[in-house]
Amino acid sequence: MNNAYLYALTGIALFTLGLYALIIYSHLLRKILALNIMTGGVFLQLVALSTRARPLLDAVPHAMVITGIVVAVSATALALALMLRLRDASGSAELIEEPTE
Amino acid sequence: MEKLYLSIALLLLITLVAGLWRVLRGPTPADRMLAAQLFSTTAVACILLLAQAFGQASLRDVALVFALLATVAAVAFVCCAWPGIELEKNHVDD
Amino acid sequence: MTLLQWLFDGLLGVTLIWLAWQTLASADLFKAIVLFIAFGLLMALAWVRLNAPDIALAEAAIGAGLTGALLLVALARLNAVAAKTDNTESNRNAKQRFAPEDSVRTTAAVNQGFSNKQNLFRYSLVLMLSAVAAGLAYAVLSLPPEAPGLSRNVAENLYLSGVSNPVTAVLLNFRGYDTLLEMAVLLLALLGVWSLRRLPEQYDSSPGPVLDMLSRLLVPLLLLVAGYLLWVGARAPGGAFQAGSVLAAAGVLLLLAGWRLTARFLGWPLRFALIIGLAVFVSVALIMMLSGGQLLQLPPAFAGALILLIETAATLSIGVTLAALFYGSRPQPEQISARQTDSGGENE
Amino acid sequence: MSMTDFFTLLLLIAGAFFYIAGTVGLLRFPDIYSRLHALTKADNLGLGLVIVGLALQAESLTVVFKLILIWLLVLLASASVAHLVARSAQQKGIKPWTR
Repeated sequence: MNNAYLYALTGIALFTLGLYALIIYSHLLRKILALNIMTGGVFLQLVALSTRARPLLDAVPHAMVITGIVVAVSATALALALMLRLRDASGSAELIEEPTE
Repeated sequence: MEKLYLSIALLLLITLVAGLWRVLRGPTPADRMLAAQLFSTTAVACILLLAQAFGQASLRDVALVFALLATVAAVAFVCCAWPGIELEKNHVDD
Repeated sequence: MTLLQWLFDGLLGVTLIWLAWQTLASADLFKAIVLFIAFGLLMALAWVRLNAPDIALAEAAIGAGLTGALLLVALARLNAVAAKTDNTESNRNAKQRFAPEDSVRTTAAVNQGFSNKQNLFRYSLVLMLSAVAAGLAYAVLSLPPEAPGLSRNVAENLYLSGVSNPVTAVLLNFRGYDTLLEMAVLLLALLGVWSLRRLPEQYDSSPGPVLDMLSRLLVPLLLLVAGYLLWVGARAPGGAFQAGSVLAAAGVLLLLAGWRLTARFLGWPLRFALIIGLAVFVSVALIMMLSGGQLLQLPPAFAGALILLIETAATLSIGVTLAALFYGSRPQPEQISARQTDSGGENE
Repeated sequence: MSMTDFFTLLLLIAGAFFYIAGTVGLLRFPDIYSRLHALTKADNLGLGLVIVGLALQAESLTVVFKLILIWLLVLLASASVAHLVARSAQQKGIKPWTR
């Protein structure tokens, strides 16, 4: 089952892409999407590497990922609510860097 | 038979990936959403084929949940997201 | 056979990465969200291929359904606020701060002004992240090919747990702490959302006969499937989280179809439904501790029944909490909330 | 290869054909209303054929019922979504494509 490594590498790529977008973009909705993609990458990695535990299925990472998916969705909901509140307060959902000069 | 199931599943995955072009292209938000809705139908068939290929009966429950939840995002789109989005002028593809 | 599997996995992996890239790089936020929904769908396929049907169930319910709906509604609210506050105070403030352009153009201007610095930053970031990715890939590829993990411990003690599905055993018995704290996190997230200022409602007031019919047909089926997943979780993929997310989908569908909770259910019944999962879990844990065991230690004789009890309460709480998170702000008597509590109650 | 296997083969290939036809329709049709055909007709027929093909191989009657239930659910979902999307597209003022 070397396909596990394929999914593990996919997970790394997703994590890195998400991290890049999280740093680069200023719009908060994009940052939230980037965070979700990062978590997807981490989960993929965790489960893909656990499939090396042959012949038994390693249930602990599976359980962790299920918990993680539910936590991720609630965190996303909270982040979206905070984004909307920030939008109400400041008029923009982007983090804008003040010119320093 | 496993070969058959897997090759049909692969074929369906290819049609799904091809359908992504419509999501990228648009032109209206409805087109994108519709294509995403189409993916879930394809994914249901794909999961059922994989369930048969690997003899995992529990995967049919995944297909069932997929079939049930396919509507939620689309309904959310029709109810709330659609009114808030600017419509592009050119909505007909040549 | 193996070639076909390789092709399938390769195509799936490449498409996942490409979709993530397109999601993050697209200029149109709506397009990004739809691509993200497709991403969730393909993630569910990846879980299927990784032999993790439990996760596939959770991802199918949450990743492909609920998260997409959440993001779409948030985008609609964002756009609605943008349209409304175009000439109001907040935007004028923003304009004063970044005069004379609006905020988007300001970003562009800033980008241009600092373009050299920005480019340098970008390149060095790409370089650093490539190094991170390469390091991670090296670490993964140099791992030993076989790793027993905890699978043997789980398998050896499975008969003590009261259920035969190892994932459920881990979630509710062996590592009950995780699940307990996770329920608390859900409630905390809801408290956070509720403590923010109310947002205007963003739903179409006239759903039409088809949507009404659809909700009437689908919601009973969703409740049935939630109950089925809860019950089957003891020996096959399923369980409280999957059932709870399906229940939440029923609540979201009802909210979208225009159903609202009457004031009668908004006080104690709603709070009761939100808290019951955590309450049952904590009280079971405390009773076990007081009767001589340790916290969260379930006696093998009653473990099956106790797990079912905890899971039933947890399903109800998770479903109602997720639906309430979708609704956004705290429901007020004069207007709002899900018909969740009474419909969710039927599930038990 | 037994007779059942042969029929399964035929049905699965026919189903895949309709899926491909649906995707081609999604990609090639000129406007949203005609693209809806791909969603509501071709793909559901494809799924139906795939499900009949798999039901022939099913080990018990319960599995057959579950497969049919899945198909009915997808039919319900895509029919309603197609209607809702078309209705709101019309309300939004998108004109159907004419030659």
